[in-house]
Parts: sequence; structure tokens; C-alpha cells
Amino acid sequence: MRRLLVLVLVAGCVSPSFNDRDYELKAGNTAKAVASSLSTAILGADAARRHKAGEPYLSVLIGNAEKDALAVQSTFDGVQPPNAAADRLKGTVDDLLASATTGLSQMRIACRRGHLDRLPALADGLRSTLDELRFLAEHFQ
Amino acid sequence: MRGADLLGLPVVGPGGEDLGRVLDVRLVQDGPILGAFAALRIEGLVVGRRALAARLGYDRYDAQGPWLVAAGVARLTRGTRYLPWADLQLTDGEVRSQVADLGPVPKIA
Amino acid sequence: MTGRVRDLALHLLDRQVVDTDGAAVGNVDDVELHVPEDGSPPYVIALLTGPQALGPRLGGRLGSWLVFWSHALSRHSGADPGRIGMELLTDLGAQVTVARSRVELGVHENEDRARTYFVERIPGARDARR
Amino acid sequence: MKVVLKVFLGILTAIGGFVDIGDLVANAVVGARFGLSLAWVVVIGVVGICLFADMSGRVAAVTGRGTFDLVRERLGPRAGLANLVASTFVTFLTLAAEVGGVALALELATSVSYLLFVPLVAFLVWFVIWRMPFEKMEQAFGLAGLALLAFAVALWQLGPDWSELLRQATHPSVPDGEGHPTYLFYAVSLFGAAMTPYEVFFFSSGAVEEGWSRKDLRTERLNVYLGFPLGGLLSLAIAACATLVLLPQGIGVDHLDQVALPVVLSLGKVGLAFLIVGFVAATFGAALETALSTGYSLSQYLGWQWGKRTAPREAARFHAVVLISVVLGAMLILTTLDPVKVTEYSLVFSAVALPLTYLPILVVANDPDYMGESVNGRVVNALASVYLVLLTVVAFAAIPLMIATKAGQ
Repeated sequence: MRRLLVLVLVAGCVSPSFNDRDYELKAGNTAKAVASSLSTAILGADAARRHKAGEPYLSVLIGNAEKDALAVQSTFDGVQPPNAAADRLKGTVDDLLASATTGLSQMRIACRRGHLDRLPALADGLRSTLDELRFLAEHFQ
Repeated sequence: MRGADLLGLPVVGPGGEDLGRVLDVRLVQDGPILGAFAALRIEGLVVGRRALAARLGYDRYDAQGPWLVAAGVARLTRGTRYLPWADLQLTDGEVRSQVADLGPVPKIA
Repeated sequence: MTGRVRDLALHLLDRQVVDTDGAAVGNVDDVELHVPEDGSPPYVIALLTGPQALGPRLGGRLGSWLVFWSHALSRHSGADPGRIGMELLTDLGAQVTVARSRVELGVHENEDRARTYFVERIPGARDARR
Repeated sequence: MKVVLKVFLGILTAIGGFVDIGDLVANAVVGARFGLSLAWVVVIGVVGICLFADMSGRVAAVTGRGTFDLVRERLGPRAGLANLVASTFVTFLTLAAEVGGVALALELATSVSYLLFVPLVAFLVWFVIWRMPFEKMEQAFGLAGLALLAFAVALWQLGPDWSELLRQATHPSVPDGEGHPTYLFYAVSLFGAAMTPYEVFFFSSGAVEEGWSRKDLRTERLNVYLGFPLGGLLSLAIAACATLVLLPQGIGVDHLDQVALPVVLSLGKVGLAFLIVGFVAATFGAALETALSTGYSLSQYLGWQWGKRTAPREAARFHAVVLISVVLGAMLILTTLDPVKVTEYSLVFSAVALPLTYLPILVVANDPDYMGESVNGRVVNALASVYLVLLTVVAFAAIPLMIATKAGQ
């Protein structure tokens, strides 16, 4: 809920220049890409809950999702925020990315240890992050 | 002499005017007997400017489909002419025609 | 009596040559023309095949490069391309058929080299699998 | 029974040629992003490949000549060589992608990194070509490739609103948030996936390998008009699965594991097992086809003895080319270049290279000197002319679209 409030704040500042708009678009695309990775892993956890998938498949699926999210995160880290408003947006996105990548790596570790039964709970813990990422992605399209 | 020595040679008219290049060599099977067949003897040259379009053969045959390709190639090869062997002289690096106005390429039946 | 009409580039050049066993010998990369002394029109006396014949037709740097290297690598044929006399032909259609085997024609140096130094050294190279 | 066996060439060409890594990826990517709004491209692509394969198969059956023989005869050595270089480049990229695809499918089954499988896969591809009889090869991989029907079963199990799917497919429109250039770029990719040039090189050369003649023309038609539409239906099933499961979640497909996700969710472990068999068979089959096609094209252009009919020593240069291209393809994937990305680029280049081989085949299929009675009929020619225009337009549009959309991003 805290993050959503921040989001509303950020959205209130309409970006004045091309640079800011560009940064917002980058933030939006970043959120969209990581949301895609998260959804993939969550669907995988769903399959695990219903005993529809085994360890090899899920660890590839979740491992790739984690790898993609990390790559997107490091690309976004390399982008220079143009002003203070962008700094705040960056703070929010960074927060979300950190929680996504941490969650994904926990899922990957559980999966590789064969604890498939833990995946659904871990996935449930990521749903709010996913919602916020999607909100962000939609907002900064 | 090789076939490649003829193909692509520039062709000039009696006054030295540019007529195009040798696109193909018309052969007739009525030379001396070699083995089981009569040899393929040169009868003339196909002269023009669109080598690639001429390679497709549409300028040498009547009616061949599809219409779209035939029409396109016909347009590109409009200027293709026939130079009988009797009417030409081979000089260094070019073919000299002894007539200025070349006829159309006789179609292959 | 006029015989059948064929155009060199359209009907003869670049066609596949096959031997008595139906095996590929090479392409008609060029033809050799005999120019009679009496001034009558030249006629095709042989088919030429191999890189030394293809090179000049490709032209440009690639063509000369092809001729240079095949010359340099060739042990016996020197600068001359493979030559198949017209008297050996038995059919001239979608493909050109000759009345000799590949071995007898002796236009196969590169294939022989690939066989001796590479392919035949791999186990199983002699088994046909139909 | 004999007829059934003879249809395997078509099924292998279709499953291992139509549905290869390119189609698996492209259809899932498009389904997850555009729903079924690009289904029309698959239909146009299937009709196109049927037309093209039918012409080249007919020419092969009547004259005993493979595609590149004719390309050089019609275009001459210079333009023919340019064509050869372009087509072989695309085929080689596809070969590399397929080898990577087999390895990725094995990774799904074992969770061992795909890179470790690449050398093994490359060796097996070469070994099958070296030792396995042509017909056995077709039958084995064609049959195993049918396991991909798991996509169709999964689609049925997912219980979609069929009328809604049909509506999407028959009312194409650009979805919200997507630009027209991006939509068109993916249309080109899908088209390239359906009409990959190597399918035709392989199909026509395969017809010569099987010794088809004029009396096999019926078999030839059966193969084309059964095999490719079957492949097309599978493609649509893949896209529909992605539409139902991945699109609502906003998942963009970047990996083979995501392509499998809808099947896993609906059919579980059994579905996945079938799918992995199907993935391996289809991509392995396509790896065989592309590896053979590089050898076929080069040998036909240069007039070398080619094919698997004879002992390898009788077609030494052909086998040398096949071996070298398999090794180079594996090396390209071992540089850790993502096979899925390689696939996506090879599809676009396929679309660019297509008219180069299409035109000579169309011309020869009309030449009574070669074909006698079996020249193209009026209907085929009318349709073929439409496709000639279409292919040319797509070929010219492909690269600008790729640049303008940054390859669809």
C-alpha cells in the first residue's frame, strides 16, 4: 500500500521535458519486463501447487525468469535519472525490482533443493509486488 | 575459344555505335558429326542489355506463363535483337556488326 | 536440313552433367568452341567443368581468385579445366548425360581429394544406407 | 500402408520443417502479445509454402533436379552465387538455432544447462545424417514430432471460448498499446517462419533422394497438401495456447520453457513429457533438414554429387560441407548467443531471401522444355503471381521494419 501511495505522488508530477518522459517510459518498460518474469514464475508455482510440473522444468522456468529480471534490473540501474522527481520514481522502481529479484531467487533456491511445496507460498508473497509493477507499467506506457 | 569469351562482349554497329552486349549464343545442331550427334554450330548472337532478364528465356519462346512474369520480362527485354553470325566480325574485345538494324530474335518452336 | 535450335546460356551452360551410373560429374561451367580454318561458323567441341572454367564466368576478383587457387592446388591438370568431348554425350536435356563413368572422365580431382584426405578417414564412409 | 509411409516426407518436412524452433517461438511470442489477431498470416504462409513446395517438388519429380540446380540455370553463375550466399546464410543461422533448440528442449527435461548438450546434439545430427537411411530418418522424426499435438490437446483441455477465438482470428486488428510497425514486423516474422526457404530445398532434394518420378506426383501433392496445413494447424494451436494462458498475465515469451507453460498448466507432467519429445523431434528433424540443405544447395550449385542415397565416400564434398556446417553451427551457439534470438533474426532474413529462390522455381515450373505436360496450371499460376508480388513486398519491407521497431521491442 505504501508503494501505491508513492506511485500516486509520482504520477502527480507531469514530466516537463523529453528527458523526463523518456525516463518514465524506461521505468514503465522495466516494470513491464519484470512483471512478465514474475508472472511466469508465479504460473510455475501454480503448476507446482497442482502437482503438474516437476523439479527440472520448474527450475529452468524460474531460473530463466530470475536471470531476465536481474538483467533488466542492471540495465535500469545504468540509466541516469534526470531530476529529483525521477529520483523518487527510481526509488520506487528499485524497491520493486529488489523485492522481485529476491523473491525469484528464493523460489529458484527452493526449487533446486526440491522443496516444490514451498513455491506456492513464496509466489503468494510476490503477488503484491506484481500488482504494483503492473500498475507502474500501465501508468508509464 | 570458350563460350565465356563471347558472352558479355560489347557489340557495336558498322559506325561504331553501341548495340548492347552478347547475351546468348544461338546454336543449331547441324555441324560435323561428333559421336552420335551433329555438333552444335553457332548461328548467331542474341544482343541486348538485360542479361539477367534474358536468362529467364521469355524472350526466346512464345507464350509461357505466368502472365505477370512474362509481361515483366518482355518489357525488360524489348530491346533484345538477333545478329546472324554471317553479319559479324570478331575483333579484339568486341563484336562488330555489319548491319545497323538488327532483327528480332527468332523464337524457338 | 536444319537441326534443333539451342541457345548456349539458356539450354546448355550451368546444366548438370551425369555419368553412365547417373552420378553427378559436374556442371557445364563453360564450353570449348572449335573455330574451323575455312571460316565457317565455330561449333561446340567440348564441355568444360570445374573451377578453372567457372572462375572466368564469375569474373571479378572472386573469379580470378578461384582460378588461381584451383591452379595452385591442382597436381596434374594445371590451368586447364575438366574437359568432356561432345562425342561422349548421349543426351542433352534437363541434364547432360555422358557415356563414361566419373573415373574415366578424370574431371574429379577435388572430389577425390575431399574423399581421400577427409571423408574416407571417417568410419562408415563406404556404407550406403538406403 | 505404402501410401502412409510415403506421406512421411511431407510430415517430416511439415513437423520438422514447418513447425521448427522458428514456429514454436514465433507463434508463442505472437500469441502472448497479439492474441490471434495475426492468425491470418499463418494461413497466408501455409498457402504460400504449399504452392512453393508443390512447384519445386513437381519439378524435382519430373526432372530429377534439386532447387539450386535450377536457380543457377535460370539466373546464371553470378546472380546464382549471390542467391546461394544469401540462402545458405539463412539456412546456416536456422541450423544453429535448431541445434540450440534441441539443447534447450533437453534442458527442460533435465535442468542441465543447454550449452552442455550442444556438442552432443551436433554430433548426433551429423551421425544420423552419416548413418541413418533417408526414409528411416523421416519416419522416426516425423512420427515423434507428432507428439507436438499436445498443444492441440492442451488447447482443447483449456476449454476456451471458441467463438471468441474465432472472432479474434477473423477480425484482425492491432491491439491497444501496440504500434502498426510492430504489428507488421511480427507479421513478417510469422510469415518467415511459415515460408522458410530451407523447407523447399529439403523437400525438393528429398524428393530426388527418394527417387520420385512423374508417377509419384500424386504422393507429392498428398505430402504437400497434408503436411503443411497440419503444420499450420499446430502453429495456430501454439498461438492459441499462448493467447489463453500467457497473454492475460502480460507474459512476454523469451524462452522455450514459457512456450511449454500452457501445456504444463493444462496437461501436467504427461503433457510436458510429450511436448519435450515433440520439441526434440521437431528441432532435431529441422536440424537434419537445414544441415542437409546447406550441403544440397552448395553441391547443386557447383554440380557435385550429393545426397544420402550413396555411400558417403561417393559424395565426399557434400558430406564434408554438411559436417563443417554442423560444427560451425554448434560453435555459433556455444558462443552463448541466445538460440531464441538467433531464431528471431533468421526468420526475418528468411523473408528477405525468399523471392530469390521462388522466382526461378516459378519460371522452371512453367517451362515445357523441363516439365512437358506437368507445367503449372492457370489457377496455380494466378495464385503464384499474387505470391510473387507479396513475397517481393515482404522482402523489401522486412529489414526497414526490423530497424524501425528495433526487432519488435
